[in-house]
Amino acid sequence: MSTDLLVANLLSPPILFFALGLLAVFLKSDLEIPQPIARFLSLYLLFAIGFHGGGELRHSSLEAHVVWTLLAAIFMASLVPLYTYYLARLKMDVYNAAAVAATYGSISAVTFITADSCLKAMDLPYGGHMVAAMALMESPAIIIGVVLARVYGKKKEDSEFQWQDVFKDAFLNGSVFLLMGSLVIGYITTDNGHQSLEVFSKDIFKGVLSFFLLDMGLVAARRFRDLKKLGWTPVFLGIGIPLISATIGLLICRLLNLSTGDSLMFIVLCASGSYIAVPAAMRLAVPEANPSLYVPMALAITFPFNILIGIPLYLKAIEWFK
Amino acid sequence: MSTDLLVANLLSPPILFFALGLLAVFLKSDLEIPQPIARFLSLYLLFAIGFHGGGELRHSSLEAHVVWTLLAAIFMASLVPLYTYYLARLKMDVYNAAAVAATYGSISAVTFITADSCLKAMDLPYGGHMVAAMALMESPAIIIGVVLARVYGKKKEDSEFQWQDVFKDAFLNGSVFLLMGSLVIGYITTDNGHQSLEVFSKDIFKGVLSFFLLDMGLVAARRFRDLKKLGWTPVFLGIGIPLISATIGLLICRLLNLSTGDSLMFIVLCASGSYIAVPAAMRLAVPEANPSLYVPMALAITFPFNILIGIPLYLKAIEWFK
Amino acid sequence: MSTDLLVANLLSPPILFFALGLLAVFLKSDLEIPQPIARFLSLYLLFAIGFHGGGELRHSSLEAHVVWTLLAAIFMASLVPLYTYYLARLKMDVYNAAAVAATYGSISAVTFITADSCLKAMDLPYGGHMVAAMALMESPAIIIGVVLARVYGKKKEDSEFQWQDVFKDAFLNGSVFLLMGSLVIGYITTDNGHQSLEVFSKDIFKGVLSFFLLDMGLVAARRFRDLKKLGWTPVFLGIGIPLISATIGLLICRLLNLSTGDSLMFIVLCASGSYIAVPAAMRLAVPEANPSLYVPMALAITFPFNILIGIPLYLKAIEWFK
Amino acid sequence: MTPYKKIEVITSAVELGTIEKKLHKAGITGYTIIRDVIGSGNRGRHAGDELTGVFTNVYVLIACPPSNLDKVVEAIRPIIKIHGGVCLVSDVQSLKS
Amino acid sequence: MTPYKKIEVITSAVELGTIEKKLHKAGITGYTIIRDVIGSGNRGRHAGDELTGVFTNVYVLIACPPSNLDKVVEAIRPIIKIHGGVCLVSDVQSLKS
Amino acid sequence: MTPYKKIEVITSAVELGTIEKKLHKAGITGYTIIRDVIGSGNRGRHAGDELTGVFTNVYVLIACPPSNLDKVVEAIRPIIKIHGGVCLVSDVQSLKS
Ligand SMILES: Nc1ncnc2c1ncn2[C@@H]1O[C@H](COP(=O)(O)O)[C@@H](O)[C@H]1O
Ligand SMILES: Nc1ncnc2c1ncn2[C@@H]1O[C@H](COP(=O)(O)O)[C@@H](O)[C@H]1O
Ligand SMILES: Nc1ncnc2c1ncn2[C@@H]1O[C@H](COP(=O)(O)O)[C@@H](O)[C@H]1O
Ligand code: NA
Ligand code: NA
Ligand code: NA
Repeated sequence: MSTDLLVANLLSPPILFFALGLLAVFLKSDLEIPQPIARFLSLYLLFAIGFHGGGELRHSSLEAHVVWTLLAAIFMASLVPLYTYYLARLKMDVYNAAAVAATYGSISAVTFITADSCLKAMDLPYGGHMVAAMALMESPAIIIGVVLARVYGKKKEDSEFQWQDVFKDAFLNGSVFLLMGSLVIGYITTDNGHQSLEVFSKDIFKGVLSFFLLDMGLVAARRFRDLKKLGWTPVFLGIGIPLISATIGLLICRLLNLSTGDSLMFIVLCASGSYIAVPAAMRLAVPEANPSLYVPMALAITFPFNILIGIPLYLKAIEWFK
Repeated sequence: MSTDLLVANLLSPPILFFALGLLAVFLKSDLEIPQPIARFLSLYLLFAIGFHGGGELRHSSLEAHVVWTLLAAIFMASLVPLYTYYLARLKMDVYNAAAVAATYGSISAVTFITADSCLKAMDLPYGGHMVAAMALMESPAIIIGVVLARVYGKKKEDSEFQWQDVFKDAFLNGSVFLLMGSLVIGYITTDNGHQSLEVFSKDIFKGVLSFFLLDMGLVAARRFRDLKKLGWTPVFLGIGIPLISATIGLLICRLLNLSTGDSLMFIVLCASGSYIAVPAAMRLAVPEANPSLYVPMALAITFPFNILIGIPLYLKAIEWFK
Repeated sequence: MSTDLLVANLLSPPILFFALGLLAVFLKSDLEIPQPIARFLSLYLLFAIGFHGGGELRHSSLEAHVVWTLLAAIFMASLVPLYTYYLARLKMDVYNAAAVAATYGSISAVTFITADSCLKAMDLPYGGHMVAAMALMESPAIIIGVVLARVYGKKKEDSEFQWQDVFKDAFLNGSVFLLMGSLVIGYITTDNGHQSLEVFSKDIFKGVLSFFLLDMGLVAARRFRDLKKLGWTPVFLGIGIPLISATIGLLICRLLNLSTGDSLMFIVLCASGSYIAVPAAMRLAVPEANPSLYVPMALAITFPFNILIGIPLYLKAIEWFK
Repeated sequence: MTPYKKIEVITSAVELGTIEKKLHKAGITGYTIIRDVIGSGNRGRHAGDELTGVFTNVYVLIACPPSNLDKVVEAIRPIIKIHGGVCLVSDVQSLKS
Repeated sequence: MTPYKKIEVITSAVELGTIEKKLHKAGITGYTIIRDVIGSGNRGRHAGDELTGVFTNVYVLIACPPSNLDKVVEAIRPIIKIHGGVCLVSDVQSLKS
Repeated sequence: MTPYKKIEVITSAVELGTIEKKLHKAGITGYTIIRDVIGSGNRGRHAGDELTGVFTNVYVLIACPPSNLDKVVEAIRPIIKIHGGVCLVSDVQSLKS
């Protein structure tokens, strides 16, 4: 069954369009998605996933396992950056290690959404609270990354730095805010409201995702160039860290006895790295770190790894562990 | 029932996303909708509302009450700017008063569309000719505003000014033109044509509206800043003028014995102010007026007032008067 | 029946919106579709037509007539530029004639898509391999055009020119690549994959096409100005060449005994001219040619001719010849 | 290389049509336009977020021989006067093409 | 025409907020911003394709009387120092509006 | 502040790849690009509305030490000659970063 799964995942339109995007860059095609469009598609995806998550939360009672899952999510969002920092520190300076830590402590919404598509294709449900878990996991690692950089970094006078800016970037950046907001709106709006947005937020969802992944393929492949100069370190870390995080995540899922769907989502959150919210925040708060290192790691190594191999792999592991 | 109505309106996704947009700015989130997207969404809404209005016009015979309604629309579009001018003149110079007059004489398509969503949610129909009324009400106030500015303003030699430019801006600006054009196309195309656009123009409509209102919330909230420097005048006028216009509109609706749906749409047209077509035209024809005054009035005061409180209020008034 | 056909075509929303776009420019309205949106809509159309073509290819066996049709497509893509060059050369210099040759040898995807809409409205099917034919016909003419320019043009030393760039522009430009890629993806993805993209790629298709044609109308009309300075030559060539190519195409269709649907698509490919892929390639490889000549010819003459008159005309000719 | 004058104009986007018309009237056919420019000046911040050109600016760059400078400046002056913005003139060397 | 200084700043787009804040603090309220600018410099190519402002630049043009030059340069200097980019100063003539 | 040369190039957008390639070949790695620029010149109006880069321009700004000026100009000259556009050179002061 597991090869079936891998093949089914690889043959789904979103993944194929991602591959097409990679191919376009490798063949030097001038295919390009206009940037305002790409940003809009990503806003749409956050909006739709949040809105639906909220809708499903309404129909689920706030049971103990929901609370436990959310707590576990926050726990992992704080743990991952710590061991990531020390691992990365073996090969990088303080600032870059801190940025990498923040990157992997936070999450990638598109990986989550791709996993959602994959579960839907197999009729495996997952709880709306996993979307809340995603929203909760975006920010803590940013704070931790900045703390690490300031604790271990050179002490310096800089009147520029302000903690309140860091908190604003962590908790109120556009993607966290839209996701959270849509979740809340999905929760409080009426059934009527959900019905009226059905086609827009559900039926065209996978098509939009396919188009967006086409752009992700283009962007990820362009970032490979940056990696070439950096040797094998980013590759090892970019696959190794997700695997470690996925393993710990899997243990927690067993501990909490989560369903297959919830487990996959939880593991995907642990194993994915942020390339939207974190880089923007790090560029401001830890300008010494080199974005041409940590962005490509998350975008050109971890993201493709997760959506091509990771998701089926994690699924198999979940079933094997049951 | 009226509180129900207010709550149902407030809990509908478009309104909630508008609120989310406001909140984003107040919390200083960096959430942003790319501008080409926002412009496209607004074009889409005009296209869809026009196309459907045209489609419904085909199935309604051109009865007397339709003609009377359209005449009443033109009448109100000419009356509103006149009393608005004299009211505004109490607190502003000639040029700003003229611009405010043009603003409130013209209409806000998005307010109309939000009212449409609200009626749809309650299964209250309205006639396709109300869309024609909207199209007819956009332009006259622009001409009247410019006339007021030139009659009461300082006489000056300016070789730049040309009436033909004003007429072009009034009747052929992009939004009026697209609305009118879509109305005509909706009228003359075949049933087959309507069917083939069903999903695009109808099923995803409310989703697009929600997204657009998210942007409107962002834009409106950013404009609050402009208002802070201006004291309470814009607030009083921005709520007072719509209430006056709505009252007169209501009387006309009773006089013409319009249905509940038609009445709401008519009143909403009277009570709303333009923040797209009018500012662009005024900036060119009355450059002495300050757009940081009349745009925020329409956008940050009247628009939120109308969609949050106005629509349910007008509905209640219509029923009460029946 | 033929006037019915013409009228039905003219009253379909896509054509009416194209006309609205033309009208907007003639009346000097400032209606404008933001450019990133227009580019996105064009990518969407290529994506959707390719994806569906691929899907239909899966269900058709690779019969002899498919192979023959594809070979005929390549043949026409090589023949059209040759006679077009000699025709154009009567009135133009070598470089412009070569660019015109490339333009008419290649194809216009939007004309193809409009013909698809038209066939769908009449419930006439056509084979998925016609999409493959389209993809195959985009590039050869570009190569031939450049060869013509270099063979007949002034010999010059220019270290800039590189054949490999020409091939890259011909076979890997964004639109060819996306069309080909979507075709392949549509072919290899699962039925499940097709189902999940149904609404996005099929149900909203005609609406997106209408919007895109609105933009095409705007763009085409703006290009009329360029033509004014050039007299009647572009008009004669812009209608004459498609008619010649359509006639030859029709003969080939009879020879291969293609169905009505396949025939229309084949003829439309022969008779249409490229205004996206070719100009970009020619601007680089034959900079001596004037884009203000060959772009408007394809865009402002041939394209409107084909979608307004050509498609119904070709259909009638196909039936008459049967 | 020829000595040229570079004129940079930044003003409200709604004025673009007028500027182009005036330049053409003055016989100036070489200029470059950057749209969707934002900024801040005497009339407050122009953030480009208004769904209309009212709070957006446009940047126009004109390179011309020194002898044409006056024509350009006279074409631009009334626009800046009425609608605000800036007009900056500087000396450049133009690569004769 | 008055002699003015033109200051052009190109740096990472994420710094735009800081730049505006600093200019306002220095009392400079006239400036123009071009967003979505890309480029190449010591930190590699900024291609503007990252779904985030991290690899995009911003261009800020400030025209001011020569007496304000120092204030502007001092406001900009630390940003360029920490975040990279360029700051170019030149002489222009401003059309008094 | 160091004396620098500023080179501004405006030409057809399709040439951007070539320009970047040539600059890199000449050892110039610092430059800034503004895309989607429109304009008017000897080849008519470039309105940027063609669904293709053919009628759109690109603006490239290169700041370099005076000693590099010739290298840059020689890299740009053939492009302007074949594809049209302008290339303007001026003196600036660069804030040493
Ligand atoms: N001193 C300046 N330096 C650069 N740009 C300016 C300056 N003053 C005004 N601008 C630009 O011109 C626009 C209109 O200026 P104003 O009419 O003064 O509000 C502003 O939004 C800026 O983009
Ligand atoms: N010499 C230069 N000329 C023009 N722009 C430059 C130059 N150096 C850097 N830049 C711009 O500043 C950005 C950041 O520079 P850097 O921090 O050196 O990578 C680059 O992406 C360019 O857009
Ligand atoms: N004198 C000029 N000043 C500013 N920009 C120019 C000038 N001449 C040409 N350009 C720009 O260069 C582009 C190509 O010029 P051309 O090849 O002369 O048509 C034009 O579309 C303008 O954007
Ligand atoms: Na993670
Ligand atoms: Na009104
Ligand atoms: Na052809």
